[in-house]
Amino acid sequence: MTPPRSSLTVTDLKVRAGEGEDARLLASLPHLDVAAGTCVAIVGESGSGKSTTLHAMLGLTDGLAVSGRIMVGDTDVVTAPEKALTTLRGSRVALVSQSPQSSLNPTMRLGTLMRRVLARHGIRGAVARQRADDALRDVMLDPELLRRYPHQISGGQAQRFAIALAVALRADVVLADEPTSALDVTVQAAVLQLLDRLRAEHGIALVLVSHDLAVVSRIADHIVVMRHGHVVESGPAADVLGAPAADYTRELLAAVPTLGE
Amino acid sequence: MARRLRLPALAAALAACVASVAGCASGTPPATTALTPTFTYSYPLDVITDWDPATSYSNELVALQNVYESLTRYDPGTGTVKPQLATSWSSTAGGLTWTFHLREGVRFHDGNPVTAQAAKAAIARTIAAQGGAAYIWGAVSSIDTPDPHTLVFHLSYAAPMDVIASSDYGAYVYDTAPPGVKPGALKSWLEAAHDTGTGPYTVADWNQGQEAEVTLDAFPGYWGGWSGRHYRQVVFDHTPDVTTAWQTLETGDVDFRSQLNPELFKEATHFRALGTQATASLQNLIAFFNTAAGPLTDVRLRQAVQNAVDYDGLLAALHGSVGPAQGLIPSGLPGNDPALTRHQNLPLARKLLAEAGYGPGGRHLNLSLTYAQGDDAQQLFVTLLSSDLQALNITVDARPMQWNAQWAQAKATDPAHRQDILLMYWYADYASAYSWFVNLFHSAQPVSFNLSYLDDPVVDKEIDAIPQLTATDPAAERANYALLQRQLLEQDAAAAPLFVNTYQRVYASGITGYRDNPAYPDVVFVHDLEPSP
Amino acid sequence: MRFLTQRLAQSALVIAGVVALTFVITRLVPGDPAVTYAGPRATPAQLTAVRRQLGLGASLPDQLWRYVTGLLRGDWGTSLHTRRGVLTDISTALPASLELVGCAMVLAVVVGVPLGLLGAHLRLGGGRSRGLGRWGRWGRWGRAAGDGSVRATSMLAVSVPVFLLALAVQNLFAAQLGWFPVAGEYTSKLNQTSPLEHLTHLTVVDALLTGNWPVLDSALAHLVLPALVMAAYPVGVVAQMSRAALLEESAAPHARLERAYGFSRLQVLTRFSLRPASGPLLALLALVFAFSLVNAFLVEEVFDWPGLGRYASAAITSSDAPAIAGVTVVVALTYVVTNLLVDLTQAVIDPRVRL
Amino acid sequence: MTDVSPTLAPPAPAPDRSAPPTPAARGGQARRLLALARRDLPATVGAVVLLAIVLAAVLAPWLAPYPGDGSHATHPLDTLAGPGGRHWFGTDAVGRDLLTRVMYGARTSLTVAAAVLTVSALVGVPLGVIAGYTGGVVKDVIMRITDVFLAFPALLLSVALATVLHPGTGSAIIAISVGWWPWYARMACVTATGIRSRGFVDAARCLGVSRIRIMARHVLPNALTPVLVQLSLDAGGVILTSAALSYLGLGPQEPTAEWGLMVQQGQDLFITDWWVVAFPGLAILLTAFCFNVLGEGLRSALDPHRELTR
Repeated sequence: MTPPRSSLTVTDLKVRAGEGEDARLLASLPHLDVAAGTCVAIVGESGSGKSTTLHAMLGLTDGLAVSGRIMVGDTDVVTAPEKALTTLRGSRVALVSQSPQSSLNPTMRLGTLMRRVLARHGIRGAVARQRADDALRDVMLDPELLRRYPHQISGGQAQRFAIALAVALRADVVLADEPTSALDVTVQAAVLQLLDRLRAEHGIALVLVSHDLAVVSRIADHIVVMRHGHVVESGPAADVLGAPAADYTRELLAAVPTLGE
Repeated sequence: MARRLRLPALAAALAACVASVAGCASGTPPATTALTPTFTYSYPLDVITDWDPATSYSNELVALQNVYESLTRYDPGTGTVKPQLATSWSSTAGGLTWTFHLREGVRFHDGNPVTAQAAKAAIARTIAAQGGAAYIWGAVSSIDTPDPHTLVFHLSYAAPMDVIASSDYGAYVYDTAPPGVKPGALKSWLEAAHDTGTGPYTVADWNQGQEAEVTLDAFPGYWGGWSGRHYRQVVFDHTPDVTTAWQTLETGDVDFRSQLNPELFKEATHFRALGTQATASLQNLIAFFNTAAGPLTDVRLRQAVQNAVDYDGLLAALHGSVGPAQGLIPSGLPGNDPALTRHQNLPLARKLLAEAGYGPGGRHLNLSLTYAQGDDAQQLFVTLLSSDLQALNITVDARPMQWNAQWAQAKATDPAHRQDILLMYWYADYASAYSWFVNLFHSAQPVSFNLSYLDDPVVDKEIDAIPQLTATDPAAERANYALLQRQLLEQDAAAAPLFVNTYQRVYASGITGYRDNPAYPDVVFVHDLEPSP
Repeated sequence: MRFLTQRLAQSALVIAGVVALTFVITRLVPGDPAVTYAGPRATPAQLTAVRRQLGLGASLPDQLWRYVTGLLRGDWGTSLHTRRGVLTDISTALPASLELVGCAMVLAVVVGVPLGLLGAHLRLGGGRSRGLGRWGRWGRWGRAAGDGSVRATSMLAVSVPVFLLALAVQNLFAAQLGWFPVAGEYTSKLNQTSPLEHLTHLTVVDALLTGNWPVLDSALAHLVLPALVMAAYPVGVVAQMSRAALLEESAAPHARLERAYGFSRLQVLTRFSLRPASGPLLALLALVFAFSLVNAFLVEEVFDWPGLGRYASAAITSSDAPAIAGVTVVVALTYVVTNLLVDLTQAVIDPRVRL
Repeated sequence: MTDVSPTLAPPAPAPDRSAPPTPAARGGQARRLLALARRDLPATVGAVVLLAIVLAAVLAPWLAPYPGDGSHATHPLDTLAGPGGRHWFGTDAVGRDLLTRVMYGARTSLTVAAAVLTVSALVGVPLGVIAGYTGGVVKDVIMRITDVFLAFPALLLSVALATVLHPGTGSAIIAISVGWWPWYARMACVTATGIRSRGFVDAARCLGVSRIRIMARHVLPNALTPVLVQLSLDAGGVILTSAALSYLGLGPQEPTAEWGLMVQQGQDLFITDWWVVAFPGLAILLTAFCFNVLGEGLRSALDPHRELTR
């Protein structure tokens, strides 16, 4: 029996701003392993370094110094040349970002965006159309939506569409940056459910970043709690939620009003 | 980068074409030599302000002198007049009767023959129009035409008709009844860029406000003929900008420029491809003081301003483009008096101002002044004058204007709207000083060119006496000029002559036969030119 | 649709204001227009007739009414210095100016936008390899220098007095080096050998349409210097503005998503950010277009270009009120209409804007 | 959006982001300014050069080699001397020292710029604040009027007006101001509209503070920050506009030393005596450039949001 395939492995990651003496540590993550079909959540308040960590996984840390290793399959995101990264982004690691509507180019029909993104990764013509249709069906969106502009759809639809992009590209790893924080509570649940289902169905390695333990508690297999750029606690979701080791985690748990209601 | 496109073949073809047309039209043998296509004259101002040869009195002379001709033409070399449409003339009865014999076989551009009747009709129409330089015919009481080629003037007082007939303005002989033009419609027909002259060129095209403003075509039937080398066409470019004029000369796009600036003229003398000619003109710049309204009604203030002008500094600063003003009359004309040359006298100016209650320590004086927009020499004078007057507690409020606006303001019905000082060039219409006096200082209502607004019956009487003296008593004439100039410049201090222009012509050195004739300011008699082959 | 009506109404209101303001200004012009118009040799009777013809005797509201109805009928008065209808004058002068301004605007877009793009790209650290490699530090300096020179150049272009640039360029490239003609629209002598037929009064276009190659050649040579001078300011402004707009756009959330889907920085700028950034750019172009028309006043003066500017400066020096009013109204109208067009175009570019 | 034409088109107003300034915030701005001096080299250099220009202008009567040439003196025997030991910048067509003229020209240009900006701000800002704060019909009327003025490019309106007025320094100031104030009115209006809905204004209103008092004490000071930044950005534009006006002969007249006028008078001599045009022309360029660089620097320093676009 082989261990489950690791889609994303992070070792000794350190992200710093500035150089030399002035360097300020923004995030450090000693170790993280995300297996295909599992969900790891990184939790922390704003400024804890969780988003920086996420962006480091995409190699999108403009002007920051990154050390350590971030392996996506055989590629080390930290040292890979930009050209390799642009291929890797989207096709293997996809991002679902925080504010769904403003993350979509306002002057572009959704279909155009989908087509361009697919074309960027060499998927064109009938294949691309097929992929797009399948992905939309997967996230339960009407293909008619492709004719619309971002401002003509709801937040939930926008987030589903963003997820559909990841699905259409068949990304191994999906990085979801606060995917629900800008959505209504009812929609939140649906989007989380969707992410959870896709993880299971497509074997996606899902990294979920959130400040909200309540959100995380629903789908995460493994939880990393960060504060001030450092990992405070890391462990299987049940352990972290059930028997938090760090005081900070307990504070976070106490701040979740919806639990038990 | 190809700037100029020379198309020799096409040009030659066109020239041949014109030559054959010439042959057919005039019945004379076709010109044997191919005409050089075009003579381009670069002129800093709008060329045409008036197309009517009767009333024309401005820039258009540079074109019209090539289109129209008069009975005689003044020759500055000999100081005498030469035949033009008249081949010979004589006077009897102490200058009261003048008989001119017209050249035979001459035709107007419209095909009508030039007869004594036609010439009489033209002069009569000019006199009747009462515009422009019609005053030159003031002595004429009647004109007889005993035969088709003899014209007899009967004068009410003796006057030098041969010289008068060479006038740059108002002396043109033109057809007053061109075929197909209704008698009353001549003026408006002319204003549409038509002509009825006898000259070597005829008006072909007029584009008001355009760079290439006027085009003249050779008149095939010109009595002077087209044998030898001549230009087929004359184009007058309106080029206000000196830099442009300079470059077009350099590249050969332009063949002649009436005036650059002293610095560029100096530069041009070093250019092999350019010919230069500097000639003392009969044109001077005069500052007119408003004697009828405003502060300068006080003669002491006028005299003060006269004395404050730095005449010698002005000459120095203009670097050889002007000569000293010796009274009102430029050198080269009878009546010119070098003793009338003025120099700056600041102590006197200060004294005069003090007497009038102005000057340093006295009241502050504000004088308005108008001058020609774009005229560097005038602008330079204004700066120097302002500088000198400021030291005398006088502020000059100077405004550069286009001539029409400047003149309109000078003639404003309300004298309060007129300027205190006005700068204007003046030149003789025929080789006599009379023009300066009768036009500039004789009283006139409504205001015309008497821009000092002087209204002095004594002066008027002296001026009215001049023509008679010119024809009968040259010594008395000169004495009269001396008297008038002392009266006008010293007693009345109505004006201050500032300098006499030196014409600084620049032209393509390939041209031969060009000689500046200051009696016809800025005019190039293109038919006289011989282009390089 | 409501937006469109509202926008049209607003434009109409502004145009009415423009006409009223122009009327007020021109009534204040010094000198007696009748005297200027009637010419130096007019008799008092002629003057009275001219006064009546020009409507100078009437009351102010009456004059305003005549002026407005005249404008609507295409009777814009008679120029005091050319003695032709102002509208006729403008209709021949405006195309010449538009030729210059048009070239300037094309250059503004063709040169200014790529410059701004380059600046933004360098500013964003485009084209570097990741991390501080062996050349990283130098690369950063190089990029800073590159962006810096884009900014400095565009700043210089908007700071240079256009008449100085015109004079300098004219003296260097025309008078001294002789590479280009000093002034004018085309060599006037060509009118003898190959007269130009006027269709649109845009010389280059007319020459092209009628196949008049000598004139076309000459017109193009004459066009180069004034067009370049006219373009300096628009290019500078557009470069500055497009750089800023692109930077702002590339900080927008969608830019990160686009990069996260594998587009390079430059691709994000050109394929995704340019279009949303072009809204403000277009508004700017409308503004610059109108200002260029006025800049033409200065450039045409230097290059003796027979356009609206030279017409205007001749009108100014001869206190030609109808001509000044005509030019003012035309430029303001052009501006209002351009703005309207820009608003409509923005609706096409940016789907969020609805008519 | 940034950098709309400092020259002829004052930028469209920035959306208001300023909080009501507290003393601490002002201190913060001062600190930011200091930090800027270290960090933003171009702006600092611009400021230093401008300071030198201002000093040269103010001290011209003492610093200029031939102070008399700045106003009325002429030297017809010493015309068009090239740049050299006695005259660093050469002399003009009436023999005046060009260095002196250029220094005195700085006085004229800076005076005109300061006057235009002051007048425009004094007219435009109050109108804009009233419009923005009052809203409704008042706002509509005021803003439609500014729209009419804004439909004329600034230079066009100035040219048309200067034609009517008797040319001179004063009329140049008036002519340019007439085309300039609407920008400030519009900007102040946008800011005031934003401030109107803020809590502290509501609070003041509830306390029964009069409208005028609210406008003067609360709305106006807040509307000023963006206007001040804009003023520094516009100074270069005003310098260029006034130079253009003078170049057209509609500005100050001889013997006032004015850069645009000097260029216009010297242009025919450019081929033979380049210095007559070059030095006054470069003075305009340098001054406008420094103002633009400084204005840019100030804008980014006082408006941290724009940090990125620098």
